[in-house]
Amino acid sequence: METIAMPAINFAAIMPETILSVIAMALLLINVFVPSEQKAYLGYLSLIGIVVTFFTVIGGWGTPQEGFNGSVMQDNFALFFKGIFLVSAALSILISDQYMKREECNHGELYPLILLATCGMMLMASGTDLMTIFLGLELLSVSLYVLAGFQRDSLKSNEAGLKYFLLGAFSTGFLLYGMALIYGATGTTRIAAIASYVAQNSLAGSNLMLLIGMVLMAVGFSFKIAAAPFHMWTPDVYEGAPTPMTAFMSVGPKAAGFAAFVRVFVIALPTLRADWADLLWVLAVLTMTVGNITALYQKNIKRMLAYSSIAHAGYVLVGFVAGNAVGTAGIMFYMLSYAFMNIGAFAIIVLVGKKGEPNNNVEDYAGFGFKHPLLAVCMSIFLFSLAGIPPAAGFIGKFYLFSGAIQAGYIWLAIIGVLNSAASVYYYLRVMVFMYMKDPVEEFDWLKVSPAIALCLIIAVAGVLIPGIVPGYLLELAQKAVLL
Amino acid sequence: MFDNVWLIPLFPLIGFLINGLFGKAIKEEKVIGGIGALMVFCSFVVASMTLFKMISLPGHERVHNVTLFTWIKSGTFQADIAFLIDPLSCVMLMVVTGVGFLIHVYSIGYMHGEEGFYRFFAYLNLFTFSMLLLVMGNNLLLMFVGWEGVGLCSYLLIGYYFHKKSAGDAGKKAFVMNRVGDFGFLLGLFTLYWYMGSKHGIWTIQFTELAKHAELYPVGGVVTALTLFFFLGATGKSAQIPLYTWLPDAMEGPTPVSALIHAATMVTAGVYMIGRMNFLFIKAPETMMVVAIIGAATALFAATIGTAQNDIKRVLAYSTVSQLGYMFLAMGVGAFAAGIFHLMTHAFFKACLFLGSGAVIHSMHHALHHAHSHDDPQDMRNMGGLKSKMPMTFLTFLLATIAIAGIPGFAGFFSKDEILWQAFANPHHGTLNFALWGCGAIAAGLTAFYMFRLVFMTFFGDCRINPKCKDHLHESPMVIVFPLIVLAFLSVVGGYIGMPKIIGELLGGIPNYFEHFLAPVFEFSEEYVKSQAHATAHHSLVLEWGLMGVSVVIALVGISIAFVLYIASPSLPAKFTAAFPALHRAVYNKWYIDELYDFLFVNPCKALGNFLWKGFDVVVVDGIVDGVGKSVLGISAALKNLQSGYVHNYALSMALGVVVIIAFYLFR
Amino acid sequence: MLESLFFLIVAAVAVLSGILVITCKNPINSALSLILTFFCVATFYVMLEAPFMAAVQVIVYAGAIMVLIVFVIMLLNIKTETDKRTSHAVLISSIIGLFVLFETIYFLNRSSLTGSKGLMDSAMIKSVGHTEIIGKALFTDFLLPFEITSLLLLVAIVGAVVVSKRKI
Amino acid sequence: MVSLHSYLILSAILFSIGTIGVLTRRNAIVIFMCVELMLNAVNLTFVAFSRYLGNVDGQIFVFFVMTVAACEAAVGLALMIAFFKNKESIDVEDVNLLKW
Repeated sequence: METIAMPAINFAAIMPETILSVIAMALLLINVFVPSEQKAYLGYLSLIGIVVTFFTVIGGWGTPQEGFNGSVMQDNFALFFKGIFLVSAALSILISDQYMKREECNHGELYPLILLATCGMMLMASGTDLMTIFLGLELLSVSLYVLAGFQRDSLKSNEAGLKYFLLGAFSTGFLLYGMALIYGATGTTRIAAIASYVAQNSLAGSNLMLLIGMVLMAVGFSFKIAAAPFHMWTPDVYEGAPTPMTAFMSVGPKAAGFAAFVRVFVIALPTLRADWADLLWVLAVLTMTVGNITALYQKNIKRMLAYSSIAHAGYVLVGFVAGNAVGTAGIMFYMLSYAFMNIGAFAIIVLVGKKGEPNNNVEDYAGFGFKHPLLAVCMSIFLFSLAGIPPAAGFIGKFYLFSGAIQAGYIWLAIIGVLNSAASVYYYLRVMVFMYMKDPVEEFDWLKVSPAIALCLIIAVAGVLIPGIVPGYLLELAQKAVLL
Repeated sequence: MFDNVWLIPLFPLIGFLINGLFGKAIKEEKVIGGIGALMVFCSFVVASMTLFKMISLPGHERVHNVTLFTWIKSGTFQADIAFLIDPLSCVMLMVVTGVGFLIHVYSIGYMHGEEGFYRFFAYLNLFTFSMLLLVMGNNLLLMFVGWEGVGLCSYLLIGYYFHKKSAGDAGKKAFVMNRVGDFGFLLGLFTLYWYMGSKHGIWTIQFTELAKHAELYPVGGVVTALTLFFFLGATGKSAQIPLYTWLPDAMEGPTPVSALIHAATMVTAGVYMIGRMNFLFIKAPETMMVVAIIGAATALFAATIGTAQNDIKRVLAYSTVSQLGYMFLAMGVGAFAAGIFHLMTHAFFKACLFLGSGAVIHSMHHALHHAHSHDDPQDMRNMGGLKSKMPMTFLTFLLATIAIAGIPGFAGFFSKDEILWQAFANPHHGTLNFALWGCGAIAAGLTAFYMFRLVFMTFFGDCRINPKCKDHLHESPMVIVFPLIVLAFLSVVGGYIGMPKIIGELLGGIPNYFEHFLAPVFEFSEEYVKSQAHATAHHSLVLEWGLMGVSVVIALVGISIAFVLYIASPSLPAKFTAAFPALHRAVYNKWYIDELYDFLFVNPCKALGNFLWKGFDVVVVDGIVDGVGKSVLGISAALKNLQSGYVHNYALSMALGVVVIIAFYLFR
Repeated sequence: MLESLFFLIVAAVAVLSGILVITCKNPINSALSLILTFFCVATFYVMLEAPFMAAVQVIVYAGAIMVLIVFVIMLLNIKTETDKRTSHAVLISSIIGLFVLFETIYFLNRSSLTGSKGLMDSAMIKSVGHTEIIGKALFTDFLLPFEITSLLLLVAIVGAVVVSKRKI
Repeated sequence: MVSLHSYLILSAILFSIGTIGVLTRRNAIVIFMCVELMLNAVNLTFVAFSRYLGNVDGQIFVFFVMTVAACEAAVGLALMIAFFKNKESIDVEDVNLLKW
């Protein structure tokens, strides 16, 4: 009997994923012995794991590692995104414990699931094989279905999980069909091989199978990043899911979706650029506009942020359409600053909410600025950053995305983007108006800030302001991580 | 050379941080206000040093870039945290820090005892910081940061009295309208960046770089488009047609805010921006025409509305809009230095007027408060005869009013006359010039009329205030009066540094210092205009003297009408009937003439003013803004309803999306 | 010829049972029809000389997954759907579905197999054995995805427990 | 040998049937079964491509798709059970607490 020649396993290429999954499994075992009121320790352990992983990410910077016969490639692009995932996971974990305790739902499985979801995102970012990317995406999705429905006694949470699951599975069908067609057109699932095969045989343009495969994959990724018209699950799922998990899934999976989206389209299908740029142009405009306009009407703040996250996906798509170094670096910079500002805003929502979160409406923030000035200032900083007002990081990111589009000649797209972000100020401002310009109705006496959330807020504020005032360093990193 | 200029914005920032973070703990008003004012004073000192150093330099060495550090850099794109120190920014620095300092001092007295005193000073310092950033930034992006910052502070300060719903609404309106303008600014920025980069390979947003390549810009075309974008930004920030309605509403804020932000500094940012980019605007004749027309129209239009207002601050607000119109008129006819000159003199006298009105309101408010009266302390119909009660306030107010009315010898005369002359004699707009001059001249007459109407109604005649309150009316404390005196002094003498050439020659060859000082900034535009062949039209001295005479006469007519209507007529009839019963008929006739005046001039004017205010302002402009808002909200509601909560509908939208997209690719 | 005929018959059964899946009122009947479709698909795998895939199809899909589904249907004791969706909703959905079909067939008719050809032909499958080919590929080229599936299954187990368990 | 085209058309038909099912059925479990039908159609495409290209990659992909389907089944059915416990229904028209 002949032996199978094992491929060159390069663990350096999957080091972050390995560490995270090992810690997740260890936590699952430890969980059994931890009494339910002390599950926070699992959170701390997972934070330690994330920090360790973060160091391996930093350590890997600059030395691209390929492994497993080309299934995975840990380059700067992947590493930058891994950083974003780790940041969003860490910040979400920091705000989880207080929320989960309040909702009497602090099951220890939460943390391993977050870590495994992060693992899935990382595989999406570094996968160079359609199978790796697909499985990473499914690992992420399945974890998120569970996390969305994590509050099993809450009907809203159940509903969020179920909706996400049904629609997610539906979109998987399209994504897979797209991958199948790409496979049929090129005979391989390795991204680099697809690119070289398409280039050698000049398949682009006339080959319908390749073209439709591209379209269907775009549909699948668009679902993940919540681009219109595949965005409709977003508000419902975000509203129903436990707030820390909403924070988590509004940032990480979106970034992961973009990472895979960009890698597949830029590396595997550069020859179809003219075709997919058209599609993404329309999607970007539709996404920004629908997200912003619908957000105008929202009273529930979680829902409002959900629509705003749709709009933000649209802005990031602008950078994607641009496709040049500035635009792509803009995507990364923007997703990172989005992680800080959005999770920061959700941290405030966690703090303000009572059990069951009956007070999630904008009106419930009346006079918040007078009762808790410091928290309100934090919230204002996050909202200003989301609205793209300088000197917050959101402004720099948006500026980068749009100037990328302008350099690439997409003037109109940039104009629509700027117009949209001007309109978006209205609904962010409304929260501010309620915080600072209405008399307090409530005393906000139930509100107490746990050290973990305080830490999260400090990190988030720093993460919004520092890159906003001195963005040079981060932008340079993002420049170095560009795939081109 | 100018290495320490970074101190100028730093001081207010420190003040903001101290007051913002610890203000609540400090509690002591004198300390908070002292810190706020001191920080701005420090900036003022550094700015003055910078100015003197600048004056000592020869003309061609007056442009300096002081780079602190690289802010954003990627490939071809670079934006620094860097300051541009040149004569233009020096002038603006002096105005912002100088007038700013006086208003800070004033606020210590004015805001005494207000809830959130520290908040006010923190915002005010933050505003000063942002404004300095706007003025000093050496690239468009940094300028935009300041641009947004001042808008934000303006919003925060307008809504300072948040208990009043109208204040909150006004703040929101200001912010949203400013955002529309900002949108224009960003588009202009992007278009300029893209055009220079893709066409000439010069990816830059730095002013000196852009100016260096000024000859590369084509005349018209894309430059017209991008200057129009920038001008849209300016109309928002500087309250020009059609984005001006927020400014009168912004009077909901405390009066020092109106003086600093909505008269002296922030609203002039649009003028400054055009001055900064003069090399671009001069290459876009169409834009210049639009700027001139909008400026002249706004000047006239706002002045007519000003005649019909009874709220003392609203009169001043419309007056500000109108004066800003003059500045844009100057920009639009290529008289950049004159526009900036008017910006400066306007800062002096308008700040003085606002602060004076604030002193009156302050006093009225206290008096009414003592008497438990609910009369509006800002309504001029409740005032009258305050001359004797508040002599210093009256005197300074009168001086500033004379200055704004354009009486020779005062600051406003020199700057306004220069603008009117340039509007008439400029080589850009051909036959339109006369209309521009006409609008400006009529607006000058109206300005004189409504400003003196304000003075007469407030300080002269019978005291119409509730008798119970009379005794409580008194002069404001020194901390309030002192800034008034300084500003009044400046409104009187401030004009002599920029005397028009013909007057200077008459007085023995005094040059126009101001214009000479600014010359390096506008060098390119001057050269460019000279190089155009048709630019050499020459006008006689007689004509210039004649026009100057006409504008003075118009101003005097305006003042006389105000005098007749608000001082003379109420008292004259009584005297006449008592002393000379025989002349009763003549007195009757006098009345009749008044009625005629009323009928022929005042009433139509008032009616027009009222119509424009209530009809155009409220219905059309606000209507359009509201209408757009409402229809967007309508779409929002419709889209919201699509979000029905049913999985089927979501899946359907996905499937529909797939079908449509594939169909596009198959059948395109 | 015979093979084509056989294909047509099985294909007809697959399509018919597929239609039954979406038309049967009783979810149990739908599930049973789906199992039938899966068997048909397994048959196609055999015809495509992929016997290992056919076996997995029957064992995993028809065996494990469908059993789970049927079990849940019985557990929840749902019989028939009380009322169908409104007819116009069904109509619109069907039209969209038919559009999907139409477009897919449209482009399939206009495209040919352009991918790079590999070495796996009938002779090789017969000589090496299908299972071995799969196994080799799975543990060499696609080792990483294979490892990821282990995480995926772990998540599924943990997730199912977390979501549906009553009390810890 | 039956042509590749026949397999592709057949799987397109199955895929469309699955799509229609997702859009028309109200029972969440049946919707999920329709998704499974779609996935199977894709699997058939993969295997057919794989065979006609003479390249095993497609069949490996199918292998993973099956695993994913199993995982989704486990989690999805658990979510349905949880929902059913709270609402006594798995009709998706009852899944509309979250809207607008």
